[in-house]
Amino acid sequence: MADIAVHDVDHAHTDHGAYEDHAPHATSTGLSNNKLSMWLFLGSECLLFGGLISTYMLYRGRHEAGPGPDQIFDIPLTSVSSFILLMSSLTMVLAVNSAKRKDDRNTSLWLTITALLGALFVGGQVYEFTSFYHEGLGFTTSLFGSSFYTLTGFHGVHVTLGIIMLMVVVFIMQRDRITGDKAEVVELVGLYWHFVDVVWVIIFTLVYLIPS
Amino acid sequence: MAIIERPAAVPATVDAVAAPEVVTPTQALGAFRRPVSSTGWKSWLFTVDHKKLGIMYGAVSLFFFLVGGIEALLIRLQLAAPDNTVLSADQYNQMFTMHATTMVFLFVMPMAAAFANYFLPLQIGARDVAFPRINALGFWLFLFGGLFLNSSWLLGGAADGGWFMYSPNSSALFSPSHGIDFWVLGLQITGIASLIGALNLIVTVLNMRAPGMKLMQMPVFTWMVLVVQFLLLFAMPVITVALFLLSFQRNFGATFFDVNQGADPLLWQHLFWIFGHPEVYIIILPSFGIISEVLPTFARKPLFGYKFVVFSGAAIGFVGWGVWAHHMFASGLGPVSVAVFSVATMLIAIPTGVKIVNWTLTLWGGKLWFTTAMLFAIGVIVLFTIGGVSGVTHAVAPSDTQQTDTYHIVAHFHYVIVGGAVMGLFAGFYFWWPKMFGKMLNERLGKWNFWLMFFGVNLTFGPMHILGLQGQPRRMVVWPEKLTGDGFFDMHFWNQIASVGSFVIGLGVLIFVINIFWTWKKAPIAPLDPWDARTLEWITASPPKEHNFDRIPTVHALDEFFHRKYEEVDTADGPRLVKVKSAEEILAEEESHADAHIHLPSPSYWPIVLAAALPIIAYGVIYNLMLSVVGTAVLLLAVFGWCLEPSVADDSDYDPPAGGDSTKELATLG
Amino acid sequence: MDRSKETVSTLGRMPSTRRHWSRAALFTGVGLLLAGCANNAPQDIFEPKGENAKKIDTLQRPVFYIAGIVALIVIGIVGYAMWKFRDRGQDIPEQSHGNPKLEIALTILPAIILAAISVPTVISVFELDKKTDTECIINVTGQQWWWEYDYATGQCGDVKIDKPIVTAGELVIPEKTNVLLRITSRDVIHSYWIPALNGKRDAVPGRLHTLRMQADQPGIYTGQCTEFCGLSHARMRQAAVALTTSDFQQWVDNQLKEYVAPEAGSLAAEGEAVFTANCSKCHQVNDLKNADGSPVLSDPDLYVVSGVAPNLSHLMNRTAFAGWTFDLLTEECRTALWTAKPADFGAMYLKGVTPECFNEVALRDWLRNPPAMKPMFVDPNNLSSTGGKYRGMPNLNLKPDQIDQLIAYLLGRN
Amino acid sequence: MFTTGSKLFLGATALSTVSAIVFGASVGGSAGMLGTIGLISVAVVFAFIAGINLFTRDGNVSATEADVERNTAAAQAGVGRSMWPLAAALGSAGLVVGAVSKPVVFKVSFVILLAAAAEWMVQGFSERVSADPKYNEGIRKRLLHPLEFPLLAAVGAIVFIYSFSRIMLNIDKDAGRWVFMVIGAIITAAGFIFAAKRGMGKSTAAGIITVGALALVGVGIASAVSGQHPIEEHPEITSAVCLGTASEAQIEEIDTKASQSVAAKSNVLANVHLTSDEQLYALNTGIGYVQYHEIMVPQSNTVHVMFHNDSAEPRRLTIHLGTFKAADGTEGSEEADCTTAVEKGGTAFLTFKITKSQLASTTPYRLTVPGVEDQEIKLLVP
Repeated sequence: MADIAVHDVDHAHTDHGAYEDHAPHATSTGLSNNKLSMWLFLGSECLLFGGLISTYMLYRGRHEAGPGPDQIFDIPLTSVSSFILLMSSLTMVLAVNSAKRKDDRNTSLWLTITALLGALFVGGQVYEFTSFYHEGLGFTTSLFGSSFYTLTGFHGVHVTLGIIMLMVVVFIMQRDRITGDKAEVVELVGLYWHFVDVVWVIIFTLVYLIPS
Repeated sequence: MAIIERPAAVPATVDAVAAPEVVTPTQALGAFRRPVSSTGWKSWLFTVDHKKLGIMYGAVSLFFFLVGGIEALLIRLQLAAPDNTVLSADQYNQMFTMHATTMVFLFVMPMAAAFANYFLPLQIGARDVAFPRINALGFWLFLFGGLFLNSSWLLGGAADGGWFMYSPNSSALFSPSHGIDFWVLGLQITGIASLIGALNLIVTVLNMRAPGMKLMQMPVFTWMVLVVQFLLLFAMPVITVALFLLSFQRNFGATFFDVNQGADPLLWQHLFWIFGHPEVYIIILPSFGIISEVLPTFARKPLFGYKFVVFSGAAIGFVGWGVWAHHMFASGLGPVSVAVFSVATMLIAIPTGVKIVNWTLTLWGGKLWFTTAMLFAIGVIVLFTIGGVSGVTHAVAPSDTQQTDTYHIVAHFHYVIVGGAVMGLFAGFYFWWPKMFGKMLNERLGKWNFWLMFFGVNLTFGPMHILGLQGQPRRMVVWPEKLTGDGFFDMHFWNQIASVGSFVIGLGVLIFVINIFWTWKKAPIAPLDPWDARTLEWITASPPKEHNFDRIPTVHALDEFFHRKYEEVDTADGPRLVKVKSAEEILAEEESHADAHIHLPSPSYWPIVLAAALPIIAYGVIYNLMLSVVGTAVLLLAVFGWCLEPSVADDSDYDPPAGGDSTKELATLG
Repeated sequence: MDRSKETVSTLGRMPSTRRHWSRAALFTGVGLLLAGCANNAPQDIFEPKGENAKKIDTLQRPVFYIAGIVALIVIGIVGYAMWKFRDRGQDIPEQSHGNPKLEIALTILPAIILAAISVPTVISVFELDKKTDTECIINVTGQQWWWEYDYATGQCGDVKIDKPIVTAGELVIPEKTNVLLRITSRDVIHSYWIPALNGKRDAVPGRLHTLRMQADQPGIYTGQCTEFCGLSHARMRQAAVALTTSDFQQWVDNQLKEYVAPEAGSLAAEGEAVFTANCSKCHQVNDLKNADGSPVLSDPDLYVVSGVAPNLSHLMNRTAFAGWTFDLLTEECRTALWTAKPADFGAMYLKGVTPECFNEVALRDWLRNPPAMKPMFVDPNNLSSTGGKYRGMPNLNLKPDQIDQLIAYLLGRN
Repeated sequence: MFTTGSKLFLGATALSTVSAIVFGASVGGSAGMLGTIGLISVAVVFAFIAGINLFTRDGNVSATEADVERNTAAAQAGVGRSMWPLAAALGSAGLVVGAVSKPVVFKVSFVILLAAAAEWMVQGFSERVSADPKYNEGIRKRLLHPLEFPLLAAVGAIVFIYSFSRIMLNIDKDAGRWVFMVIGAIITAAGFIFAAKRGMGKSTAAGIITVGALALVGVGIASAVSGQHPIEEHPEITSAVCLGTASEAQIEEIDTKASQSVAAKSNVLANVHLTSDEQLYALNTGIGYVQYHEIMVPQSNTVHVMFHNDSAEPRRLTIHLGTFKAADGTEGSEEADCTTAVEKGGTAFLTFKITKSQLASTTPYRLTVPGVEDQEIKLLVP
């Protein structure tokens, strides 16, 4: 239904720096500058999470005070939230797909669904943190606490930033024109989102599933 | 009250009839008018031009070089005599911490970034980097991060834990001043600069090469910078994690390095050196790249074994990730790890050796022209070889347990860093100065500069080999009279020689500074191609025009510029190289085929504003989180402005507004 | 020493051409490296005095030679090329891009050299970590800014130790015995190093590292903390003293002997009271009794971050104090001890600090104001980060007569 | 020379100046002081306003400046509707309410007030930019969208996340998992349905999603008010358990519920073995061939020992950490720590730090295994 597609209305302004300007310059690699830099950035992020995960793996059994991982982890709950995050990767794929087909309606829709699932995941994490805190595991309680909250907190912040990015893309698609290649913007956010998901799969496996 | 409703003045250029209907947008937006001037101080403050940023990187790094140098001289003054009292123990600890931090993070790394920024686009035939505004942001982050770091001197003392900042000595219990907080946050800020710089340059090299330039036709300097950027890309996040852990511990009560909670202090060492060892190659490879440009130019023949040099550079970058624990041979890793890392460390000597061999063979059979740049480059070969072979003695782990943390190590890495990296950067100064400023640095002063530095380096760091082997440990504010040994050539003697040597180096650097001023004020305009150079950057005007190339060159060969100048001619005695065109002729040809519409990115306020927000946030973390809130507001404002800004200025932003066809825009996200 | 002389004279005759200069630089470099073994510095790493250090020495000497020769050859070739191929107006050379065969050969050559070095390296690494031939274990604990040694009960070589011994600064070991140090730290990372006996090993809090120690003959071997550990890193020293088995037995007996209270009414007896009132909060003197007969127990964990202070029961059996930094012996007596023949060393060492050899000035200055002699974190107005505890010894503001009394008392702690 | 407006304010200035003088001269004391200062301030303000009126010629546009006249706000189309005055009013009200009730209300109101002020200002500014409303609206968007979009997204996400986490905290733990899964499934399913039903209007889809999200937020707020489900307790090892003086039930609870995770701590001081015939001995690290029955522990040193249980029964290793007099001289009770019960063939770490000399304690420091008689390892702390 074309009538519910994005209404590119009003005003003379095409300037939304962050979302525009993929000048179709030919590049030496054929990848656009933006996409290449996103890949590189994600490569760098791998090392960031690598460092945090190593820290956690070293410290997960160390809790002179407070509860240990085997006492507080709620594996069924985290399995559900992991599943929800994985579903959001699926919906993200659908969003990118729609964007490539220039189906603005469904692009917005799938982006929104992805954001909602992401928010649900973070909501689950906030719940988890709150209940852990009540059960006696604070950020400063023990090495396990510090490294657990730091690792999963960094991941949660990444997801939250992803949600904000998704929503902004939706808003802009609704309210403003995105100049340049719309599909690429969605694809860039998608790359980021998949990366965050993959990191979670690793965290879920190493932190929750493999007993210390 | 009818105060604020006074209408804007009528713009002079607007058509008299149409104008009143619609006031042009940027006038309405007032402050959001983009800066556009290409002269004056504003053109520097808001520039996104890689050449201007390169020069500013260079100037600021040079300033920090002098700061770090003064710290070094104070250290050597303190150590000139046994049980000396020039500095107190506390001051001394701050001094050597900040000397290393300044030299590594605020001089060598950004100075390499200066050359990379300036010459990388020129060497690959691009008009700018991929993300010019991000490039500007990187520079300002570096500057503000460096100033933030050094502001600790005035705010209760600088960091005093050594540049390696081993825990738990870096915790608030053992270092209660804010020095380490400044150090952590300052390095986070400069770290962001390095990271985004790396992204930018990698994309630039991979995506923006001139038509025809294959990867294996890139100048070696570009190659080495590319390897360095990959190292940065993967090393910076690791130190970022380590710094986060430390600042969470110091500022928010986390327990990462609290031994009473069962923490393992070796965690910090691993994280630090996983970053720290690639960092060594981050420091040295740009210099390798520079001398790989200088040596062929002044030997009048191509680099011997280009492919081997490139691959060995990449191999160093790769193997460099597997040797970090050789900094920890005495840390108690256990024999298996020690043996593995010991062998891996020896392995990395092989590609390094390949480079030395290739440089030497580049000289072989050449027609050597001993300019100052060439002398510095040869100085690198000599000094780096000495530093390299003493490195092999540390790779032998049991031997290292005797040498580590003594002056023998200090000698080793100063031969590598001063002899290898810094001398290479100086070769770059003398080689590229005419390209950057259109004037040659004085060669006579240059020779003085070289010999004083070369002599000084050997005089300062040579004796440290002995001091270390005689058992003088590092990082000691005093060394005692009773351990000096017997005879004339005791520790006392060698320490004095080293101190004298440091002032000789200082004199050499002073002459360099004088040379800069002399060149600035007095030197005549340099010829277009003073060195009969080989690579693409010399195809441009000196200094290069704002848009670098009038037309984007098409590349056919390694050393493209040389092959445009020279052609092989058959003579009776066999083939001979004959100069067929001068640089001036080539430049004139390029100018006559200039591209019609050249789009350049416009200057922007936002990089500097965004960069300024981070130190504010950092001060807030140390003193009061409310300040961080203010900083975050500034940050948001800057991001906001950044997004608001089209990557190219509206015509009306020009003052007076430019015509429609003027040169602007290189459309990018950054 | 002769080698280093050569080095300097090379420097002195600095030739004028670059070729010669680079060669001179080379000789300087190599000469400097080798000169390390040329004079008599106490911590010279080329003068091993025990089995482990000798192992390292036999490994590292050839490496130094190979390194020197390689540097020599490379710099020689560079120098020769600089002279041979200088610009004499010759044609621009052929634009050759290299010679892969030559390069491969020149890649393999260093690889072979390094492979040859790596084999003995790996073997030594494992040999130096061996723990199966241990004859004596001693706990070594570092803290800001001194070392504590704890001798466990049981056999130490041929000597049986009945009760635990706690001492500081000077490690006393039986000669020709495989001693295993178990090194750790109470606060920050330190590093234990006696160059004549073995390489370094870091003392990392929360971890226990081992280090083999063996001395071939009696003598005193100095060392230094080699991991940066804060304010007084430079004044955290140590020594290992090797004694013959019988001398070691005597030393152990002395450490475990009964406490002898000073004669009532003497200056030393007044000193005992001063000690009990001021010093014993942190410093233990074994078997010291209160007036009511209860033992005087130090409680350093209430006052010091590391939770310990040096045990002073036998202070005058050591030759230096305060992180083994300041001499208890006069210059003359110290030199005599340090240069004593191995056969005479034991007897001389076991005498301890006699009144005639006592370096009273240093101890007096120390008691007057410790942080003035050795920077420590003891400013009472600035202890918020440590919760009021000191890192080091604060100024106790002792009066001159109290200092006199204390010195008289401490002189009896042998 | 003087405009009408300036005359008025100049008059007012003169009047207040005179009153100030009169008041100051007639009324003494602090009241007089305050009053005089107030009146002088009033006079200054009037003078200032008079000056502005003079400068702007009362804001009257000169008849000769035709262009300017067309561009004045007065000449422009009426301004559009605005929600910001209302928001500002609500914010101010909330500020007052917050000041007397809860700080959080105050803070939220403050943020609302700030946002309203900013939006109002920009709107006011943009509506006066030119005579072209469409263009003006464009200006407003250009200025505010880069700020509004991310902030709105962030606020929306936070509200959603917070609400959901409150629901999870409120309902039963087991039910929570199901609710979690069901909400996830509903969202995903909704996506597929909307995507497939292209006939459905965009606003319908958006409406349903909004209603759903609002419902979640509503339930979330309700949940936050109603509180939390009971918190699980995690027992920790106590001296009583280690010394065997605790009740069977307590010991049982510890053995089933205490954390079994062990840290792979490097470099233990000693390995303590309980043999199959229930003999206890220690192997000091570094000297493997001597079985020790007393080990020296440096004072104030954090020490790890590793316990190996080769006996048939599950056993724990207990360390007796001494008995000390309290500051007032009363006799304390013995302190202890221990590992969890270790099955045959299992290992556990015990970490401890002894800060006092053994002479200070009335009971000896030692390692024992409860249930195994006459076996101990003395800990020497001189």
